[in-house]
Amino acid sequence: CPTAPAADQPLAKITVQLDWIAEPEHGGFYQAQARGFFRDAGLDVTLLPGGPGAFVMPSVATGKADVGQADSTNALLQQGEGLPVIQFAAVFQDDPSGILIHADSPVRTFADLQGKTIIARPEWAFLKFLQKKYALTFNVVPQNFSVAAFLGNKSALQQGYFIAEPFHIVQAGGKMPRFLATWDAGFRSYAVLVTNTKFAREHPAELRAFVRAYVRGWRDYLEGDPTPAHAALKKANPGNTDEFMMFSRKMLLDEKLVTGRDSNGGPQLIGRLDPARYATQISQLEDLGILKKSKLTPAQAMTTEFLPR
Amino acid sequence: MSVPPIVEFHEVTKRFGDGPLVLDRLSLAAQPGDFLAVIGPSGCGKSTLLRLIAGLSPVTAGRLTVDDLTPADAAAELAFVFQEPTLLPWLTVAENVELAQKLRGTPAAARAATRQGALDLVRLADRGGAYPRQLSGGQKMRVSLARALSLSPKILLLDEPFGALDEMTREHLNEELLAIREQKAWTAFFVTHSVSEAVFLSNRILVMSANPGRIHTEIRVDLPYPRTNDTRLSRAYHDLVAAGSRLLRSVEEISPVASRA
Amino acid sequence: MSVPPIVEFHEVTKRFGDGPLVLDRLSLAAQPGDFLAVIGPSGCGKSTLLRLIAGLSPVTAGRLTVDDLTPADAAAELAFVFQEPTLLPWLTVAENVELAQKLRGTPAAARAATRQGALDLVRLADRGGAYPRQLSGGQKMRVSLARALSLSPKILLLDEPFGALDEMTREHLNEELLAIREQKAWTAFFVTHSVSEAVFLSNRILVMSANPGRIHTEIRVDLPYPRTNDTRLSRAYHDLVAAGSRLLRSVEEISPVASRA
Amino acid sequence: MSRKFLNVLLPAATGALVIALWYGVHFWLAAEMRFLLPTPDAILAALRDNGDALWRAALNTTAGALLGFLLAVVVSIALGLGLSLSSLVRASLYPYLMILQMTPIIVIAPILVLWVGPGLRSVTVITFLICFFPLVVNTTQGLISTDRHLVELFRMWRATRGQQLLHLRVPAALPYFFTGLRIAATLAPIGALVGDYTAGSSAGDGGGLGFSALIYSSQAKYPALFATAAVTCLLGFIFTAAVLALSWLALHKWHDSYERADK
Amino acid sequence: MSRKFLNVLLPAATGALVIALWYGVHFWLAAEMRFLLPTPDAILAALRDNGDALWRAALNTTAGALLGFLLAVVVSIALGLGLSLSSLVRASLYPYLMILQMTPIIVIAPILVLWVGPGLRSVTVITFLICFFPLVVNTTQGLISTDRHLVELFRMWRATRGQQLLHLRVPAALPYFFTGLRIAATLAPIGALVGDYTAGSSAGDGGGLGFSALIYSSQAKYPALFATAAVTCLLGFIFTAAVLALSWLALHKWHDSYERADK
Ligand SMILES: Nc1ncnc2c1ncn2[C@@H]1O[C@H](COP(=O)(O)OP(=O)(O)OP(=O)(O)O)[C@@H](O)[C@H]1O
Ligand SMILES: Nc1ncnc2c1ncn2[C@@H]1O[C@H](COP(=O)(O)OP(=O)(O)OP(=O)(O)O)[C@@H](O)[C@H]1O
Ligand SMILES: [Mg+2]
Ligand SMILES: [Mg+2]
Repeated sequence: CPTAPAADQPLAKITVQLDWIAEPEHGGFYQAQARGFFRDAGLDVTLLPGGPGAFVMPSVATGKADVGQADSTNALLQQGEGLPVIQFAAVFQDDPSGILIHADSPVRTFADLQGKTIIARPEWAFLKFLQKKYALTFNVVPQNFSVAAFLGNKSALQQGYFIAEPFHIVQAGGKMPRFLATWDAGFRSYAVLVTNTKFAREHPAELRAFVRAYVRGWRDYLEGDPTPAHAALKKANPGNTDEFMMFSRKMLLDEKLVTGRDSNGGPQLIGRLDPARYATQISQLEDLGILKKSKLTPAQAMTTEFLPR
Repeated sequence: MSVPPIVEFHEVTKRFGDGPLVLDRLSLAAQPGDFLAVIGPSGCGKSTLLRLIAGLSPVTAGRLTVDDLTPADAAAELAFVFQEPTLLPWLTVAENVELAQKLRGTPAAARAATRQGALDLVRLADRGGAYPRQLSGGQKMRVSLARALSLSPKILLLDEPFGALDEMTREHLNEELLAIREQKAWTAFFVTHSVSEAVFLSNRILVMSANPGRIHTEIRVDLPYPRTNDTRLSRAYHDLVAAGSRLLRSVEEISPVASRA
Repeated sequence: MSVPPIVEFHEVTKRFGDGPLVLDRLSLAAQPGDFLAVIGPSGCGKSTLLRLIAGLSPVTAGRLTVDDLTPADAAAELAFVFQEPTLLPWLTVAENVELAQKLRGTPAAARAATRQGALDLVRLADRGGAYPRQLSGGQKMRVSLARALSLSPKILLLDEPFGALDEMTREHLNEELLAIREQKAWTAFFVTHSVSEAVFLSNRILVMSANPGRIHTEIRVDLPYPRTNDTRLSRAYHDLVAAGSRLLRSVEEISPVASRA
Repeated sequence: MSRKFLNVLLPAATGALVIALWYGVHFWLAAEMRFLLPTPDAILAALRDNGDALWRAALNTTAGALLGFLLAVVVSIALGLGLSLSSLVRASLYPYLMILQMTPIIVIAPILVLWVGPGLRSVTVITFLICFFPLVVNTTQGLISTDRHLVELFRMWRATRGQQLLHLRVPAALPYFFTGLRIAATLAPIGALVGDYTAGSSAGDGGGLGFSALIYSSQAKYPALFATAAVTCLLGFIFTAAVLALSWLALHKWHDSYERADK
Repeated sequence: MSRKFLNVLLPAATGALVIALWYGVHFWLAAEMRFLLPTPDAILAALRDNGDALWRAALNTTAGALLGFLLAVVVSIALGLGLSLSSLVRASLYPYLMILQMTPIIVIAPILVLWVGPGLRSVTVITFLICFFPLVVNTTQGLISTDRHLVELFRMWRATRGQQLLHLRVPAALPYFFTGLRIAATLAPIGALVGDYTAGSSAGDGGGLGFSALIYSSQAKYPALFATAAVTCLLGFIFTAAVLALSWLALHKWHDSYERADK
């Protein structure tokens, strides 16, 4: 149980740079904020919605934001370039980015991607991983945060955030797409929270309190009544309709993104990071040649220090 | 007269926008082969008169026919030497002279011959390769003239072509002009400030008065062509020049110059 | 002489780039108050001579001093009426005339008075509000002249200012010019093609020959100032005009015009 | 048919043609592709439905566009004046201006966002970066294209450099300058939009049109996306109309591009 | 000091100054910000290390930039000719050209990818869309700014419209046209880069400079990102040098902007 702050003690300020505009993927934050969990933990948390120009890692690295949301793969690559940032908690146990496939497409497995065109962010490391692991060649066309190209082409394959894009596709008159998940290929990227090393050094107590409140927020959002978060999300981004938010939340639950898909999954895993998985990820990225060999160890990349004991 | 006039003004009035009257009910008929000199005070409408004939500016009222058509429709071939030298700055002298013929599709060899002849005439045969900005003022005017002559036009409009030239070049060109006229039967309108030049060249002199522009008097010049240096020494010539000068002076006195200040 | 020359050419040579010689070792001294007329065939270098004095173009060899300094450094106030009217198209006639004084910081009231006087002089008082493109050729030249006169310069460079004007306006302006000269002691270089105009206005006439440009002869005009219409009727005047014309003719005959074709 | 009548008719006819063509293409498209090009009426409906949100976004973007545009004008005039001094100065500075123009926004954006902060300030700078180059190039070219006879006149009057600029080079450069201004007026709203979605912030005021475009695009709300584009265009038209009016005021009395046959 | 010497010295001095300033800013930045602005030597090193990849990317982008640029030139000339016909035509068409310029690429990109296919073709079209407007505006302005006396001359010669264009309006428009061309030459590489990262394709050899920029940016490889920008700039310099050479050839003999004091 969090220690109640003394009434006279000022709240510690923490600024969070989100990776995208406010959506249910940030449900943990908004529920914790709306229910006052952060405040209870003695924190005054500001949530900065993102977008394609959020520049989460540079913001955190330079201290413009104290905490940021990112995916662990990109975070590792940037840490490999020396950005003074450390990953300290999980948002999702597996990154929900995957490949969306039309319901009636003949593509069923990763091997079927051979020779195809995939609409995706060119910087997405998973693509390289697939090419190497399955000896595939395919063509990449940039994804511009839009499902138009997917909708307009019956044979399109597109990178998508599984908890959001399918909803828009269905809304626009498409069929619910299928999904090739990164984890099925053995590419286990987290969605994570990062902070800069200086902040981690100087504010361990606040970070610990922060993670606890955040985990509590997620749990409350997923297990309890999501209404407070949804009201706040709608306020931050009027594009969040109730249907959309319920859809996203359902996907989070169904795919056990927050609590973990593995056998050990469950509420106790919320926010947890596994150094062993990091070791695997680092060696995978080294094998792909996009992370320089022996530049980074799991201990440099992440810490479990701030996770609830 | 049996031959219809090639240029006919019938009560032609001209004003620019809502400005003052520039030409006031002007009537005039030029027969084919006429060499009309136009003299008159600065700003009386001489250039405007030529521009109307060329169809560069519409008449405000009245009727103006060229070759029995409106100036815009007239098929008569015109050449105009503007008061200010109007050369294409990106072409050399030779190219400037040849251009109009090139547009007509004259073959290169023929063009070159005509061009050479015209430049010889204005004594600029050696400057064919120069660009306009390398020429003196008088040289530019001479190029303009060469260009006009090389067109063998039916109607030649000359707006003070020799104003920027020294007397001798001027006389030389006057004589050349008349020599060409013996072969090509163009009709010429020739604006000048020199009464003697007007008398030497033309068979009719229009003396204009200003504000508004009107034809005050027409002087018939009955000196026989071809005219030579001897003409300049003749009694008749001198009398005409004297009469012209007197007329011009009287015209300027009646023209209310700068009266609306 | 005790007074130092205000403009002095010493063996001045001029060529453009690697073109032919334009001025060839030309020497000349103008005393303050001199009214020098420059006559000569088209292209002989008259405009170039004036441009050298104005410092618009550097001499190729020799020494040219204006007020004992190089033309570029000379503090002497110059006014130049270019051979082609050079008006700012975005200013009205009045604004064009006033501009140079405005740049000097003359107060508006004084400027307006000067401008009005100058425009009256060239008989364009009523066209102050017109834009240059609404003027006739002669009107534009007169505006240029008005602008130059309104500057009360120490040295006045006039490049055929009256070429585009009818005789009467021309004579009127000639007389005005001399009248002003009585009050303001400028030194004038006056390019003209009219020998009679040169004789009427100047105390010295430079007769130039061409290719390359040289001063062939200088004619002293010892007619007394002020000169009036009576001057034009005097014997001495006529003799000088006749002599000048003869000289000009001879000069043109020796000038190898278009010889390098 | 009177000229005045034609002056209204022809643009209207072209407009009608474009709209007809638009519908034509829409229905010519395979049914499942049609959503990509919503019909004008659908766009109008979206404009109405999202009126409030678009209005707020447009205000944000207008602020960025206007500030960036004005900054570009001021800086371009200053730079143009400097560059017009001599070909030496041009050779020395021009490459660096080009670099400024050619550096991709995605390279600059993080620096900008971290330095000047996201939102209006970054949007203004990005708009500036997108607008200024055509203006500088046109202004400079205008300033160095002055008629040499007029330049000589000023030299003879011993006009100071400043006077020569003010009274000669600047007015003579106006036709070029306004050409550049017309380009910049068109680039400003789109620049602000790009700025908004690379460095904008949805914090506080909910971002500008760039953010709206991004969100509508990601949510596949095409009519609303096109409505956003339409608002951007409208903004550009307003800017351009202002520039054209200024240009007319400055030039119609004397410049050949406004010359009409006399009547 | 001789003029020739200055001609080399001053640009070199400016270059040195810019580099010094660059280092200055780099080290003036708080240590944790420095990675955002890598030093020139770090960029050079990255250029060397990623030489092969950048070279391949540059070739791809060059193809798009060149094709888009040429397309823009051809289309702009055609449009400029059309627009110069009368103010009526301008009033009728100009707004639609503005719309083309102002519609955000993110609206157009999906349509483009579906219609013309991703990769070179889309990149070309996007480059074209980014380049063409300044060219059209400048070309048109040039074509309508012809000296009216020369126009009258041609009218009197009863020159056909085509002849008037070819022999009069076009040469007279060249100074404006080349001004537009210089802007377009600078926009072409950056346009191709934007095109690449919105509608490019990795087919064949892995995309162009836009892909590289995205990847380096997302991986925080800032020196490599700046190296990519440097390559883009280099491309722009090459384009511009070509344009300046052409402009010199076409204008130096007669246009006042190339006028020098005689000696
Ligand atoms: N910028 C220039 N470049 C090359 N040659 C030039 C230049 N300016 C003048 N010239 C040449 O120098 C010579 C003298 O020219 P200038 O203008 O002085 O003659 P001018 O005596 O004034 O003739 P005009 O009476 O015809 O005006 C001419 O042959 C002319 O072609
Ligand atoms: N485009 C125009 N707009 C308004 N007024 C004009 C225009 N063109 C000429 N004018 C006026 O019309 C009158 C006649 O001009 P025009 O050029 O015909 O005179 P001109 O007889 O040729 O004089 P000059 O001997 O000085 O050349 C002048 O008063 C002039 O100011
Ligand atoms: Mg006239
Ligand atoms: Mg001359």
